[in-house]
Amino acid sequence: MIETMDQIFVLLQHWLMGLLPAALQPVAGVVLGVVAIVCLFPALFALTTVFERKGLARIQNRIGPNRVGPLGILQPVADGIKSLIKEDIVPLCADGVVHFLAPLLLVVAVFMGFAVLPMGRNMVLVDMDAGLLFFFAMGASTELSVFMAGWSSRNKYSLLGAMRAVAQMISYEVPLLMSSLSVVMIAGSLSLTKIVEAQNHYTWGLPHWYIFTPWGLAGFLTYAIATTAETNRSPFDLPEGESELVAGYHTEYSGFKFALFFLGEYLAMFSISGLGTTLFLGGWSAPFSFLGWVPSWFWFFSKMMLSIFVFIWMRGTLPRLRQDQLMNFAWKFVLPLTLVNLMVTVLWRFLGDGWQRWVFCSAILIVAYAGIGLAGMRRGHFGPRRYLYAE
Amino acid sequence: MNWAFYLIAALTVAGGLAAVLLKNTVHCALALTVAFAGLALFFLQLDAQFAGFAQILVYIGAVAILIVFAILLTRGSETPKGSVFSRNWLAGLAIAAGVFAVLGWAVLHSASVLPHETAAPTVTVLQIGNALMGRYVLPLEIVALLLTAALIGAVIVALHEKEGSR
Amino acid sequence: MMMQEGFVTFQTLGNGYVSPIVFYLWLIPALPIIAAGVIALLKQPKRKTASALAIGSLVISLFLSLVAFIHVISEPIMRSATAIIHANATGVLRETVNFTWIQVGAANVDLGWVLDPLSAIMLVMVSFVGLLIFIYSIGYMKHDENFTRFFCFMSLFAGAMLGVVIANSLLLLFMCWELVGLTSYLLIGFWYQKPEAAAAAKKAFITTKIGDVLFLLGMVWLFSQTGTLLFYNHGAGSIEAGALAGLLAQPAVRLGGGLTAAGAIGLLIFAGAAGKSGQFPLHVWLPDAMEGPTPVSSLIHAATMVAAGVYLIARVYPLMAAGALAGGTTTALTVVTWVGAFTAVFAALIAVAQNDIKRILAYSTISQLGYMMAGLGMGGVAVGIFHLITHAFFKALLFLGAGSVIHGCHGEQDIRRMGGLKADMPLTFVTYAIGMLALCGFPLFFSGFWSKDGILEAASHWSVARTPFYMLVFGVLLTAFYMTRQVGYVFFGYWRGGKTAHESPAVMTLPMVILALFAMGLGAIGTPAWPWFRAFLENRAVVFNLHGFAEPGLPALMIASTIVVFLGLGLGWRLYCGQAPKPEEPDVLERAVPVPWGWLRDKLYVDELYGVTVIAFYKWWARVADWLDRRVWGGAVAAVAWVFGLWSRLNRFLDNNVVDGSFDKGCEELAAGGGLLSRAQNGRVQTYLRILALGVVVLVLMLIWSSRA
Amino acid sequence: MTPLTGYLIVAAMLFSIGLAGALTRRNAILVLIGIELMLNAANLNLIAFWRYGPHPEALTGMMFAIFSIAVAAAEAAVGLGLVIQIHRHAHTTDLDRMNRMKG
Repeated sequence: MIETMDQIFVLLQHWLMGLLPAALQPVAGVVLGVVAIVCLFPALFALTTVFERKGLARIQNRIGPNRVGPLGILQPVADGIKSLIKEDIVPLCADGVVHFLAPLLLVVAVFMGFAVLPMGRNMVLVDMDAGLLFFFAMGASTELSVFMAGWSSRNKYSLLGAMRAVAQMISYEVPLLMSSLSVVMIAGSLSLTKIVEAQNHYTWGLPHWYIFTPWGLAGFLTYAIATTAETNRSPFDLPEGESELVAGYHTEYSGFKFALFFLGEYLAMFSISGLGTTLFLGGWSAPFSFLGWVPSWFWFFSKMMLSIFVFIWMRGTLPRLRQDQLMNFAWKFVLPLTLVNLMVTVLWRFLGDGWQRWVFCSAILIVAYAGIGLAGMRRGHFGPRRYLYAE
Repeated sequence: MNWAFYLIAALTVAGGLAAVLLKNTVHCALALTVAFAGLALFFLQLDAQFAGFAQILVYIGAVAILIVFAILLTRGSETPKGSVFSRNWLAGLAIAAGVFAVLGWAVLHSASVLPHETAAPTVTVLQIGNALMGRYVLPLEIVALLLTAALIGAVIVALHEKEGSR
Repeated sequence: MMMQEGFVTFQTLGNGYVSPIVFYLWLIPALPIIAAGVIALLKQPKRKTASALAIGSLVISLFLSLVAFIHVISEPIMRSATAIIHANATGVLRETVNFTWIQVGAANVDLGWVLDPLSAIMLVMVSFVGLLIFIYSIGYMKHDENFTRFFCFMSLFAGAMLGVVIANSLLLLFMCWELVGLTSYLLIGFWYQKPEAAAAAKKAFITTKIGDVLFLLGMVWLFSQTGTLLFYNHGAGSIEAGALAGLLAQPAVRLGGGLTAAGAIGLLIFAGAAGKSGQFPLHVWLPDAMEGPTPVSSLIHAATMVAAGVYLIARVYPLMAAGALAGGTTTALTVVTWVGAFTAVFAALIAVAQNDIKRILAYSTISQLGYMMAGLGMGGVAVGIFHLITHAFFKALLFLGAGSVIHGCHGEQDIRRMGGLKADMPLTFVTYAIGMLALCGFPLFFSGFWSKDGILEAASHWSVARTPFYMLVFGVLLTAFYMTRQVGYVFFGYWRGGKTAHESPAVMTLPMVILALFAMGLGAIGTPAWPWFRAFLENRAVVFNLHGFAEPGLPALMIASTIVVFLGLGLGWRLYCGQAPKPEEPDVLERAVPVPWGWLRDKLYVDELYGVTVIAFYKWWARVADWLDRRVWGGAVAAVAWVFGLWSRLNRFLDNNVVDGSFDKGCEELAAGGGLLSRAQNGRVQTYLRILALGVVVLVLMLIWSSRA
Repeated sequence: MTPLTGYLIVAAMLFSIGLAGALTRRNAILVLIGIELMLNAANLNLIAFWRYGPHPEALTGMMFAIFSIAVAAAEAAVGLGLVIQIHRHAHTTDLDRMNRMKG
């Protein structure tokens, strides 16, 4: 029974495949998986929007949407209908083809990333040997669509927003990759399923998740920071800053294309949270060995939603940064820390199994965090802006 | 030689052609990314998964972005009024055609001695990693050095000199 | 890749277990080096942080060194309890940790560290003396604005020196050796605003590099012969029996004069050691190195770095001693002995006529290093290293005392402008006197006596010649004499300087007191009655036995050396104490024997000799090259130009008179051709690319055509 | 036509297209785009020869391609940096107008 619950989606897929002739089965399997992902995550997106609005409302001491359906739970349906029937406005001088392709490319690239995420035991669409690389390759493609959207709108705010977004995403992609690399070094594989397997062990009932190691914790912190910037979420949401850029690169989009951007943004959040869960939080493995009977997909999705909650929480709490602060933070704080963390991971790898590696690695990381942090806090670093490159 | 090959080849060549023929520079850059993507698909078809993903990550994720940044920074994003081709474009075209003729002729004439269909090699990322860290560790280090040097060099070259500092 | 296993190979005698202290021995040098790195990042005003980091790291290193030392002492007891000692009756407890650094083809370049009695005692000595001098430096460098930089360099030096000590690979040793040389350069030139300091730093660097080049040659030779640079590697190391047998068994490289390949490599390595340890003829840099701050002179140029050469010879002693002749000595060791003995007397002679307080000590250091080398050559590792250890303590003490005197006299270094300081600086005087007596070898209560006696005893038994013995005894006399002269000038008589002197702060005197205690007490571990030190190095049991004094010849030797010491002291006292001349007047001895005194005062003209030989040769060579450039090559160019000039003049003549009409036409043609050609050089990238592509086409066509033909 | 021939022909086409672009366009950035195409064509050749060569398990061609990708990234960075600097200096990216060595 436990086994069946755990594998219920896999069994379902196989049952459906069994209804088809043998020649079509492989194709059908893939199609089923794709359909599942394409249906599931937009649904999650819809749910998340209403949760976000209600959560933000709670933080701001309001009630939030409560008119459509019980407790406002049907609000996304209303939103969806609205965006579908709204007029699709394309600016007169916009570059039509590029303007049209940009949201599509974004959503497609983001959806591709889900293909390699293991969402439960045996629940991965393509178990790729270089899964992590694939994920990042797809993530890198989204930058281009953001640029396309901003440039093709022929609007200076859009263009500025796009440039900001691309610069920010490129800058934070480096620490994102670097902090993931330490996991790769320890797990010895780029395959996400293998990374989860490597964490699915227990000592005294506690899991071997990488977040429970000094380098894993440090890596997770930098990963989380980079993730927030990569998905343009608050406090790094300046590409969309309403007060400065009138919503940035998607200013000139309306109707369903705008909804696609919105969807793409949330899907990126899901996928990158899912990756973080896989890399550091043990993926679909249970947090205690005695909870092993709970289906694995449940753990994956609860961990992912927990990360989403943290995103919402941060959005409700933190103010927005300035562009130069953002760049300084990426190159002068996060990147050095990830580099230190890489070296610590090497040390961890070769120090053997004793207690020494805990002491050494923790000590080095604490010293590095404190040192770089103190140096960054120093007066003058976050002072008034100097226009170095503006003409 | 299946339909996938022809499809990808058509995509890639079309992307490449568009990249050199279109008037608007940004369109050229975007067409170039199409060609890059086609090449990545070729790499996947050739069982070089790692190289394919690296191609996407490096070319689409970094080089294409660099190119569009450079276009915007040099104010080249507007469609130019006059000719986009240089004065001697005919000579250039002739030479390029000559090169293609010679290369194609050479390839077709040596088709008989080229190796035929072989079994797909199974290359895991682990093997690539071991090769990179073992046999190819020296080139790897040199490339790392080169990239560092290029990073610093590009920053210095592109760094704006303040007026009067010279 | 074999990353999981076999990253580090553990090799120990015994049952293959590596005790943690050996495994973490690398921390001892690493900590000061890390501290140096952190200090380097600090800003200049962070004085407290810098000194605290440097001293803190060295305290931990000292603690670890002591743990290692106790480990080495206690291990034989444990081993004999478990009867493993019988399995290794040959000897010395030696634990190593080796690992492969790089792989070049089939050859591995290994690095590693070793813990044996030799490295253990050196670790304790270096970190302890270093720590005291670090503490002293807080006081001495108090007013210097580059305090932070000073501690950075010092810390780096301490780490590198400890690295030299624990290295189990000639390569690792060489790396640390060069690092030590670098810090020495940096610290000599610490006050680089002074031209003398900058020149001295360059001189030190270049002179020691001459030795290091030969060292490198020896190292390469050794690697080519044995395929490894590890000292000890479970029987496969380069100075263990197997490799040595291989080195000796090669008749092809058996050189003249009984010199084997092992000996020749040893001599090349000795050249490096001679450079670092200031042995004649490469000693010239050491006196000039006194331009650095006094704690530097004390730590680097008296106690540790210059002793590194001696340590190196002790480390590769099996190589030097391999294939001993009948008399128990080898050509290599004979050379070492002669160089050492000559340096000992030579430097002592010069020291007699110097007037700079630190220069006297510098020549004394050279002389004592000569003693150590001679001791190594004649008596083996224990004799030389014992003198190294005792010397480190009392010479560091003397330098610190000299620093205290200089500090007290407001930067004055000329002993003729001092005097009567025993009343102004009592604590400095007492500790300095102790150091001086230890250096002279004052009988019984001072460590120098016992260690120097060991060397003299070894010299008296030496099978090759008696001359070194007499040279060394003469050196003892000179040592006692010049030290008494210095003390007489500085502490006795009346004050001849300007501003009155003052005693130094406690942070400076305390290290001196501690060092003084060691300068006296350390002799107790190496007396003939209780030769604990030798036993420790050679891993033998030691018993207290008063009959040790009664060995044949020993009492007579001790009495003789005592007499010589007293003779020197008495002479010095008679001539200098209480009646030292005024600064303007000539020295007492100078009045008596002006001509030889002048030679000695001018350091026996070695620098001048180099000036007129080596340096002059290079200058001449540079001039020759310059002349060749100007005259020969330049002349050739001028000649060609002239010929062409002539030719063109002829042309003009012809043109003007004969072919004027057709010439204009030709000119136009030429101009057109040039214009045509210049199109190819129009600075357009695309043109170049076009030509390149055409070239490709042509090449491919040629390739196909040639393969068809 | 064997598969290898097909890939080689496509690579030759891409190379020639890139060359044509590099030879005929005015804009320096577009010349760089052409060069990138040529490099990519070479990469395709490397991978194709590796795949159909006698020793695919030796990974030589693959490694060559990976290093070539890395070097091309460096080349693009430096090249575009130069173009930007030239634009600052001469206010043009037109190669036909960039024929003087004197600033």
